[in-house]
Amino acid sequence: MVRGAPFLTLPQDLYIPPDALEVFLETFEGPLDLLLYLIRRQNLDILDIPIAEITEQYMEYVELMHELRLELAAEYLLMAAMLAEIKSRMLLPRPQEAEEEGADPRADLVRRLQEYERFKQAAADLDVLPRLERDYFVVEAAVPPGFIRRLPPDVELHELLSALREVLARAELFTSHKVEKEQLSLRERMSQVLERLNGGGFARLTDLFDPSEGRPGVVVTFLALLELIKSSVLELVQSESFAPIHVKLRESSPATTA
Amino acid sequence: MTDQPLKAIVEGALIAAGGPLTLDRLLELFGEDERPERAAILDCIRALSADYEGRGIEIAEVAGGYRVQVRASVAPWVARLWDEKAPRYSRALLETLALIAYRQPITRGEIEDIRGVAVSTNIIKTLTEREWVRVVGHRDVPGRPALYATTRRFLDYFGLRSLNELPPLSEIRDPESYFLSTNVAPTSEPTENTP
Amino acid sequence: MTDQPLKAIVEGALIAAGGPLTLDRLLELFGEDERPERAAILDCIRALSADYEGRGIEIAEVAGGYRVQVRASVAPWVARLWDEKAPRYSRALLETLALIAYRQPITRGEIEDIRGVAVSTNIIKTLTEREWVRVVGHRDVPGRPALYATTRRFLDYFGLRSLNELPPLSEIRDPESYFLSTNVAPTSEPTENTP
Repeated sequence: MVRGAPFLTLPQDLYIPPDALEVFLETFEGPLDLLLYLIRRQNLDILDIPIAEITEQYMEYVELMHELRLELAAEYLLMAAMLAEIKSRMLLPRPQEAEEEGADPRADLVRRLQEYERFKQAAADLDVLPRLERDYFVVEAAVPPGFIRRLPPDVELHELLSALREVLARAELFTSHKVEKEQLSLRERMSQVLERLNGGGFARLTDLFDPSEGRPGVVVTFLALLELIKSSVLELVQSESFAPIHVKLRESSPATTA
Repeated sequence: MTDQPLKAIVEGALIAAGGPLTLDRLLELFGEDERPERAAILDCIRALSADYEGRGIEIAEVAGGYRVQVRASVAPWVARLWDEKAPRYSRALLETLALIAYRQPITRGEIEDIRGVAVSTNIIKTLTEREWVRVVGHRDVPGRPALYATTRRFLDYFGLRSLNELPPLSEIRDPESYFLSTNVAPTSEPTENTP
Repeated sequence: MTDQPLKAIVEGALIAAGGPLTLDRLLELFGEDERPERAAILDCIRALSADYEGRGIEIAEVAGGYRVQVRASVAPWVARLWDEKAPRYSRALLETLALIAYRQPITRGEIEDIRGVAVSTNIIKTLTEREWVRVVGHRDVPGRPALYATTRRFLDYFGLRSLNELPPLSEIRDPESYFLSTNVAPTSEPTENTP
């Protein structure tokens, strides 16, 4: 056997030890494979199989398998029946119409044999393709430890909003807490003002306003300052009347360096 | 750009990956601010490929991208690192695999029709476990049989970039035309060989 | 001796081994009739080591023998091949983040008051490390609790130009009423925000 294909030819008159015969017979991948072997062995043209002869030889092998008590797949017997039928049809004079159609009784078998042979060959071709584990080996160098990162998960905005909805709904169950219509620009400005003052020290009140933002911007800043003062985050400092007003974080304890 | 030579990074990645890497995957190794051009990565791969000439490794382009592999010429020695021999596959398995590769998507019944014998469940199991083959759908006929197709891993394993690189199937000669041309006179028993 | 350069075989084996190889193990790759001297193998390893200078890989001598590994200088890029995605964030974290976004600047205590449960230090740490949240000041009450606010990076991540682009609370609490309302008049007074 070479690459799984039966390579032996079985001379008709040669005695073959039953063991070897068994191995030989088992190499067939089914009735089509056996038929192909019989045809190829005699260098016959697959398009013009001498059906009587081939049928006879095929039956000999099937008998042999029987005798050796090889487990004979049903497909072998089915093929035997089909061969017998083709053979009988070949012997009958064919009606004119059938002949015009070119309906050779062997046509279907020939087609199947050819089709099978293509894939038998394709399988052999596949087997000789260079492949991993046999012809090539994957390389895999280790990476020094400690470099592999863990990426933070993605968050969708709607997840954030539904989380908020849930917590607000829950909060209402526990408290009579009332959430007013929020102006987020105000909250954002509060954070921005705090950021400005983060270094500590004083800032002139007037410096916190950006006239280029126009009236609405100035109002928002003003409201943010009021809010921050009210919640004890900021304080206003004026050294004397009419002196510039300064703003600072309450208590000059180190704000944040986080 | 990074402070490390691009080629060294590409080499390290290809050798560590343990399988093929696409250009996209290689590009993803770089932060947005340092990401090189595709062409630059490709240049590195080409340069590495030239560097590896005559050495123990080589770069192969397969369906899954670029892969560093032990060169076939030194593989016989390297293979001795492992106790197990490379797996061998039966003809039945290879024929089934070939049918799926060339005729995909295909049902088990269709494979059996062509091979003329039943396909054992074990074969389908092995092919599926190796991730060479997978179910890609079901044919809309009674029983809704599974349709099998090959995977990228199959291509990678056999060193192919695409199904187009499979060896071509042999030609089929049309029996119809043969019979039509030779059957001018009714043949009694076609024992004699016709040209 | 083999017909393949010894160095190529040693290189192929070291790179494919997936772990360290001893000199003995390397010697075993050769048949008795072709087995090289230990010194010859060692020379190959030294030569390879020199070849790898400035490249993506290096040969390390470890207890188990010699091992090819990715050079530390390119490891930060190569390691991204195995970047892991952390599991999804907890409900608690998302709620905390949402509250900081909508009620900033806000203290941890205020978040806890609204949520009705303690906010774990881990959550604050994760949000800070991700640079979505930071401390912008301290409330001047006993304990001087930190005031948290969202960052520019938070806005960028969610594709917002400003917090104003977040839907108003009223819409979140009751989407239907928001769409029905024709309340256009801006509130002239700062909304009171005592939780």
